[in-house]
Amino acid sequence: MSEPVLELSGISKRFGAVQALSEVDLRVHPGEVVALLGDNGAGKSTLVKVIAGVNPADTGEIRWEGRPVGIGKPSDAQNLGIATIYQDLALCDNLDIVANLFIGNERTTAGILDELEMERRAQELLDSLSVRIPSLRVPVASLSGGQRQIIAIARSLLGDPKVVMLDEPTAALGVAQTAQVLDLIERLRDKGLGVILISHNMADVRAVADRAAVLRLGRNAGDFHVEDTSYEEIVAAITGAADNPVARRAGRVAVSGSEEA
Amino acid sequence: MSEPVLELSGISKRFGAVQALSEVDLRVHPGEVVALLGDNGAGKSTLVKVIAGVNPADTGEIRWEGRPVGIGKPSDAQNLGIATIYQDLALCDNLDIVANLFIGNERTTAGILDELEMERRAQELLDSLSVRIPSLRVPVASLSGGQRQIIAIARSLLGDPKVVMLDEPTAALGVAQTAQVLDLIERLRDKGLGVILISHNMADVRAVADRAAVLRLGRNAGDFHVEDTSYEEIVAAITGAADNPVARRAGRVAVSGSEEA
Amino acid sequence: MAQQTPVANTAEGTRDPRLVVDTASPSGLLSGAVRRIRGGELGSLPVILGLIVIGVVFQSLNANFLTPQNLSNLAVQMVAVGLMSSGVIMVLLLGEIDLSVGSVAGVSGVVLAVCAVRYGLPEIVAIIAAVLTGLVIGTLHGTVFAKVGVPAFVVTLAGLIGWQGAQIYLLGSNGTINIGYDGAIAYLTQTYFVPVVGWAIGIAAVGLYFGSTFLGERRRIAAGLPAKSTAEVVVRTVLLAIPVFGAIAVFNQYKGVPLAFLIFVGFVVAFDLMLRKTRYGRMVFAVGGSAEAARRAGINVDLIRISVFALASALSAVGGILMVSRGFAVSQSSGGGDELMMAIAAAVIGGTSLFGGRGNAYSALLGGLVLYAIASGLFLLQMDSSVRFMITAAVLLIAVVLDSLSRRSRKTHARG
Amino acid sequence: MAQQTPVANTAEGTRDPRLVVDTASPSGLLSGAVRRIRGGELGSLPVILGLIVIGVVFQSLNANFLTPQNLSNLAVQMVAVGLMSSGVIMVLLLGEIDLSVGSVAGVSGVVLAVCAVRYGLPEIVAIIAAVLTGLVIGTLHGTVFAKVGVPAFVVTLAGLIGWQGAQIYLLGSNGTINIGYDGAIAYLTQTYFVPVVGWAIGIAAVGLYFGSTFLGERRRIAAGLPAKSTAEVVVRTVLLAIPVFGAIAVFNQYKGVPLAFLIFVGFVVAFDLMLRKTRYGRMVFAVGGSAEAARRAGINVDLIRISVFALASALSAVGGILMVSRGFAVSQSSGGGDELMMAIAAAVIGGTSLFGGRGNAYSALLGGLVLYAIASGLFLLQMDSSVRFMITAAVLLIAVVLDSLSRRSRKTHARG
Amino acid sequence: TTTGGEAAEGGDASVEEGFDIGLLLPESKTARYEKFDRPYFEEAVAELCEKCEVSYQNADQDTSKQQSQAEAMLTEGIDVMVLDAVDAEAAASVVQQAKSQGVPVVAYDRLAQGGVDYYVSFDNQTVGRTQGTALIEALEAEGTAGEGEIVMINGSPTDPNAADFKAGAHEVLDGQVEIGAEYDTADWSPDKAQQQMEQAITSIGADDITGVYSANDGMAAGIIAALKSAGVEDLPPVTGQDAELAGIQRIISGDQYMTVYKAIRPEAEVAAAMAVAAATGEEYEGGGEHMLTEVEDADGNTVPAVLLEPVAVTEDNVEDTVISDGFYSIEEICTDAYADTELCEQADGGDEDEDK
Ligand SMILES: Nc1ncnc2c1ncn2[C@@H]1O[C@H](COP(=O)(O)OP(=O)(O)OP(=O)(O)O)[C@@H](O)[C@H]1O
Ligand SMILES: Nc1ncnc2c1ncn2[C@@H]1O[C@H](COP(=O)(O)OP(=O)(O)OP(=O)(O)O)[C@@H](O)[C@H]1O
Ligand SMILES: O[C@@H]1[C@@H](O)[C@H](O)OC[C@H]1O
Ligand SMILES: [Mg+2]
Ligand SMILES: [Mg+2]
Repeated sequence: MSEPVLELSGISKRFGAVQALSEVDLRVHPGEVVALLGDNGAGKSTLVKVIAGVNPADTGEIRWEGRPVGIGKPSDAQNLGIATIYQDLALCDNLDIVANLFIGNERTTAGILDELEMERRAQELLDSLSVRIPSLRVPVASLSGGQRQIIAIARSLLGDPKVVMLDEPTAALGVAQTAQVLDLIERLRDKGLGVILISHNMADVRAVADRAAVLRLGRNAGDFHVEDTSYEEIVAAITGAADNPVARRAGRVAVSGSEEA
Repeated sequence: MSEPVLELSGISKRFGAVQALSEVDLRVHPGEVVALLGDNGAGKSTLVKVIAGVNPADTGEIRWEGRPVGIGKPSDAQNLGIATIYQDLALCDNLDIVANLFIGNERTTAGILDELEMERRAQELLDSLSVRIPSLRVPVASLSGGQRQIIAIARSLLGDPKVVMLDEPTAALGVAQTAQVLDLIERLRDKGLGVILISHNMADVRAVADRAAVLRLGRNAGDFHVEDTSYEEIVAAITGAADNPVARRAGRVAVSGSEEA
Repeated sequence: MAQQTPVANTAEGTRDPRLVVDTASPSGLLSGAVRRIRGGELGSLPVILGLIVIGVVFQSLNANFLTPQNLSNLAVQMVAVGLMSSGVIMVLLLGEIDLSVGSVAGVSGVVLAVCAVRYGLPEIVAIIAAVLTGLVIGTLHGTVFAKVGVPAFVVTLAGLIGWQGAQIYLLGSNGTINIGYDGAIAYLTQTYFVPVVGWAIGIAAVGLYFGSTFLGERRRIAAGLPAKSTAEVVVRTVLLAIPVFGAIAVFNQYKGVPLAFLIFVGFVVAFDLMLRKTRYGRMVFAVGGSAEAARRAGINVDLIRISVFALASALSAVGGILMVSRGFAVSQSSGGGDELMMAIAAAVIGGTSLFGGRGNAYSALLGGLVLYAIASGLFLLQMDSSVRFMITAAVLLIAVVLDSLSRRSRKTHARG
Repeated sequence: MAQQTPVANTAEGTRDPRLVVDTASPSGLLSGAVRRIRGGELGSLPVILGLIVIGVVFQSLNANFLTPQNLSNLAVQMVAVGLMSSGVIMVLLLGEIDLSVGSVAGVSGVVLAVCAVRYGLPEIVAIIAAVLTGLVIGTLHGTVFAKVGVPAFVVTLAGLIGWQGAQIYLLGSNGTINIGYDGAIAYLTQTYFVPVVGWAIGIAAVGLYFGSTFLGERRRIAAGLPAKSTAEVVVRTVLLAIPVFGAIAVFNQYKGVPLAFLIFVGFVVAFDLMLRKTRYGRMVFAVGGSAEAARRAGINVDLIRISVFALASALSAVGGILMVSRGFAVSQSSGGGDELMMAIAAAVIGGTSLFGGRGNAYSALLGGLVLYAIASGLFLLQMDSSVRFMITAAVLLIAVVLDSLSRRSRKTHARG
Repeated sequence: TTTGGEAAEGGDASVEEGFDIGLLLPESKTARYEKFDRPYFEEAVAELCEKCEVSYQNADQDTSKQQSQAEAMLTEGIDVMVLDAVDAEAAASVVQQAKSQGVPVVAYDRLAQGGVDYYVSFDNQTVGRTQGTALIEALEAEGTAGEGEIVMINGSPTDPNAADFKAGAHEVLDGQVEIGAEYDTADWSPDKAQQQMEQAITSIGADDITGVYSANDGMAAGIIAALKSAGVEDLPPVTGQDAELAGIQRIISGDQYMTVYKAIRPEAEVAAAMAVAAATGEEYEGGGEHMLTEVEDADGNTVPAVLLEPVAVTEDNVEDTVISDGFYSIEEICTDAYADTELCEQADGGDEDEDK
């Protein structure tokens, strides 16, 4: 297999009294979709923020295309070519949709913002994600949860990243938009990008991910090839026990959409 | 069937230039789980907020146990017996978990907050939802997305409601926690409560909902008995067309967890 | 038993069917405006109404209130504080506060006078030195705030006290320095343009507005984006032309358009363009809306913060220069009066939020007009200062009540 | 090809294994404290360190700084502004601001003097009238803010101006009213307790603290909840006892514990308990943290807001009473000096956020001590005002830099 | 507690061993206090008592700050206090505190209540009367008496001295001239004074304003700026107070009519003598031209006092007052901008003569 585009080893991160990550390893190859799985509070978002430079790690090494790099602030990650969609969406509520899409990345002509160009590009992007937004000029504060999510996703596509990290991108999305985002992830993979996908939706994970890395209580708790692994195995790794609420519920409830895969 | 506990008719709501709801009807019977479905921005959360008194309707009627009521502010809804879990979680980031659970509902002895009692009750509740939180005394600002979600859910269980509305309650939850919440919804139904569940996860909806009401662009777009209706039919109602991204994706992708039901 | 409503098969274009659109006809424009007013999207309208109320009330109490002379005086009186207020607005947009504006104006004024009078440097050099003083001070404030993390309130409170000390110290024992009645500094507030120049400036401004708006909307239409109709552009131009030409006509009946006021308006317009049309302005709004989101988007938040504080203090310095120019003197108390309160109040009354991310450059102009019009009217009526204070308070409240009531109807918190 | 790490089978209790726990041993306590300091969770520590630095520096410059007489004076000097600051803290916790504290203190002081001196009412009646004045004013402010929606900044700015007008108006032409050196009002700041009473109060306070904490932790242990160890309770009690007994010892070397200071500390403790231990206090924090979340939880947000403004103005009135008591007089300028700035600055320096939802009642005490200690020290050093201003600014900055640096290391924005 | 009234028994300090004198001044925004009062006082003390130390505080126009400063001084252990009160009436508490510690108090410039031991001053009401009288003289000289209206710009409504100046001026002006507009000026702000003057011009009309009463020089600057900005060529007489350098400069250039010069050196000297006497338990008996009289404070206490005459300074007597007293030197006054005034040209000519 090719060299990993991104490789983390021994990443630890502590918040006050909470050791959120302990000696976590992870690697992503070009053209690979890695699902990062784990229970609530397992440390997934924390790991994403370490990579994105939002909350740099206390210790540990990050290698980018083989060479060690330091990621101390978000622009470091962006300059390497890492695009991130955060779980807490990181939009500016006071700005409108177009402005939010282009924050820190505005198009200008002769020093003046090229609103026309930005609005046109925004319209294209959102159309391609099949989302309906009454007007591109309302502050994002007034958008629905899913609309906000789509804005965040659209934003990451504006640059020309090599690795895209999506932290629960479809959590708030409708069925149509979810399908679009899954298509999108596949397109990104096919273009040779590395993708890190965090999701609690096993169906989505199984649909698009090549590999699944599991975190539990801030530590690595397994690394699976998705195709070879059963749903129950993954859930057991996430919850840390074969006897877990999911299994118990599956035992109780006869038929269920996503659990028989 | 018994008399509906909650019945809405002709609800309309406008935000500035956006007509978010037009003449929407909805009813919920005791012991019934109604799924409220719709695309992003369809108006689901707006409807929930109308019922909860957060953003009262412009026009339309609300009947509670048969008699017309006015819901002008959140405490009106609470007094009727409506508990709400909002999509935008409505937690106070500066307060700790225990304080958030009991906001507006604090336990006191002799005028003094009974922290002991509240902390014990909080611990019980969270244990029953099988969520792991390092300490109950950290500000919720530091919690993970799913942890915050669980706090919001736990809060609604503190009162003694007759109708519970959950706006995308499992969106941020891990597999184990999702299973717990689905169990919880079933327990609520079995206790004779009316439940309104908003979710984009069809598997969850099919697992627990009795009936599904679909909104599209702020209007009623169908009312289904879940058992009798196919996945494709519901998706078509949500997206407004049989030819939609979900169907297209299903056609392209051979195998998929939740889509073959 | 699926009780299904038929799936509508309308050809839905890019327009969302829920969006209520105003037609391009004049009546459509009007009904759109009425709807916006009802919905609380009033913009500057309430403040303008407040100004009209103030004008009518005072004029009915004293016939001199709306004389060209008084209005012309008013326009120059407000300039110094108005400029400080422009700086305050920048800082408020960041969600921070600057308590040092008055002291910075004072110390810069002293630097100006010391350079020009005590050391006899050319006045233009003195002016540059004064502005630089402001710039350096602001950079200092911004750095301590952004890099060390001391709350802006504390940094600028220290500035408020410390720069006042510096001002007294620099003035030395003599207390007041006269700058003389001639020379570049004095002329800043003593110069009035002959009528024709005033009209030329006004026509150029309105024409520029019309031209750029019209062409902009044309380009939007060409790009297939929703755009304002030509009718709307014309109406807006007329709505701009009325106050502009009105003011020029009034000024011309006295001494002409005052240079000082033109400087102020020029700064306001420049800041407005900077805030709305440049990357820098966009970044200021982004940091004010959510510093964390801005940081994650790769914006150098510290740099924005430092630059905004630097700009704010530089503007205060310009305000200080005009303050000295108007009074022909600088003293130990210059800038130490109610300048700070007035500057912040003007910003807030004009519609800039104290909580960051919301506001506009015109607040300084509108809010300053409200405050100085009240003061001017009350001075004309010559009341005991105790009564004057109470009435000022009452008028201040009344002037913003309309705005507040309209804002209340527009709930911004509801989301999701 | 599943490359799986074995699922650990540890018996995980209710404790999260990631939570770093401090052992109950003294060394565990110490290492926990060190860890918290490193992590930036310093609480009031930086301010206390700042105070110590101020004490050492000024004492080394002037041997009179730490004399019982000076410290005793200091304790009484800060009381009036300290009380105003307590009110400001309540308002800041809501995320709002109150600019009227000084004027409200002034007008209440005038009401006090007018009642007691001009109308010869019993002093206790005058005191009640003054407090009621504050209460009514605050209710008015709160109502205009909460119900009409005028920003608190504007409402209280109008208050700042208007109540000063009322103060001058009420005082009439006389300017100043002396209240005499005897009588209830004067005694408020002239009374000092004999040593034994001071000690008794101190012992009672520390004992109460120990008793309630100890029993509280016992109950927690009984309920199976994580609790502080007895060792920690003892250490905390000792840490409280040191300043309390130290202060009493110092006071007793001069005239004894000052009643005025006791009143202030009493208010601070009462407010602390109210904020931390009652539903009302919890609701104030909730509204300050997120008014929308509080509203959705069914809290009557308007009522909380009105009551907080009422309370704040009532506290300002109490501050005004003590201000009059200390000066034996009230004048047109009472409360119109730097009281407002000092009150807000004390709150902020003490660690209360300007942005709502974060802060504590002790800020008024600690912040007030910092400000008045700086002033007192600089008075002892006798400098020109200009130099004094500059040094005040510098010391102010230094006093909060430590706090700011520690806060910086604790990122509160990172979530999710 | 003791109440004010009886003089403190007097100190037992001695000039030989030296002692501490506390000097409390009210504010720093008027130039006089730190430029003149303090140094003159220190010089005078050094003259009378070589080993004495002067502690100095300035209250920045804040009553409670002054009280804290007095407390700090008493902590230091001063033997006598010289108090220029921010608020003479409210200063009773400071006097009270000093006396309860056996420290005698000399009221400086403003008669602090509470039973001080000595008082030296220019009477504030006399200052107002001097200003008023000068204004009327000027009107008569210009032949505009009885015509037009005058504008009165008084000091801060929260400064008790301002009320005294205002009362003194009204005593003279009322009935003699028509007062077209009158304002109290917050903070003695020159900027506010300017705005008020502009409004007065608007409502009265520049031509009808025959004179302006300005309570001090700072405000006179703003008033003159307003007149100049309104295009008034021939300025009406404007009064002032404090003999600020900038005020003197305006006077010699003809923009301002007069200022009230309070000869601070004798005031400081008398205060120093009183302080030394009080501290050493002796009785001050006046000296030279300084007659000891008695005044009564608001509480009815009789206070031995020296009252100095404020002097009206106009263009005509600048040389005989501020210059000959050494208050300002010619060089200080004659900066470039004022080089072509009569006074400076004369002086310049004189210099050149000497050079030759
Ligand atoms: N800024 C912070 N301060 C303190 N603790 C934090 C902070 N950020 C995260 N944590 C803690 O670290 C742990 C991991 O959080 P993280 O957000 O990474 O979880 P997650 O795996 O993304 O969970 P979810 O699936 O619910 O989003 C949690 O216990 C959380 O409380
Ligand atoms: N406070 C508001 N101001 C203006 N527009 C609003 C406001 N709240 C909602 N809207 C608009 O109303 C429409 C419906 O929003 P709503 O939040 O109800 O959607 P939703 O069905 O909950 O979507 P999602 O599944 O994405 O959460 C959206 O177009 C949104 O932009
Ligand atoms: O000398 C004046 C002084 O007495 C007054 O208090 O303040 C203003 C000064 O001009
Ligand atoms: Mg997460
Ligand atoms: Mg929603």
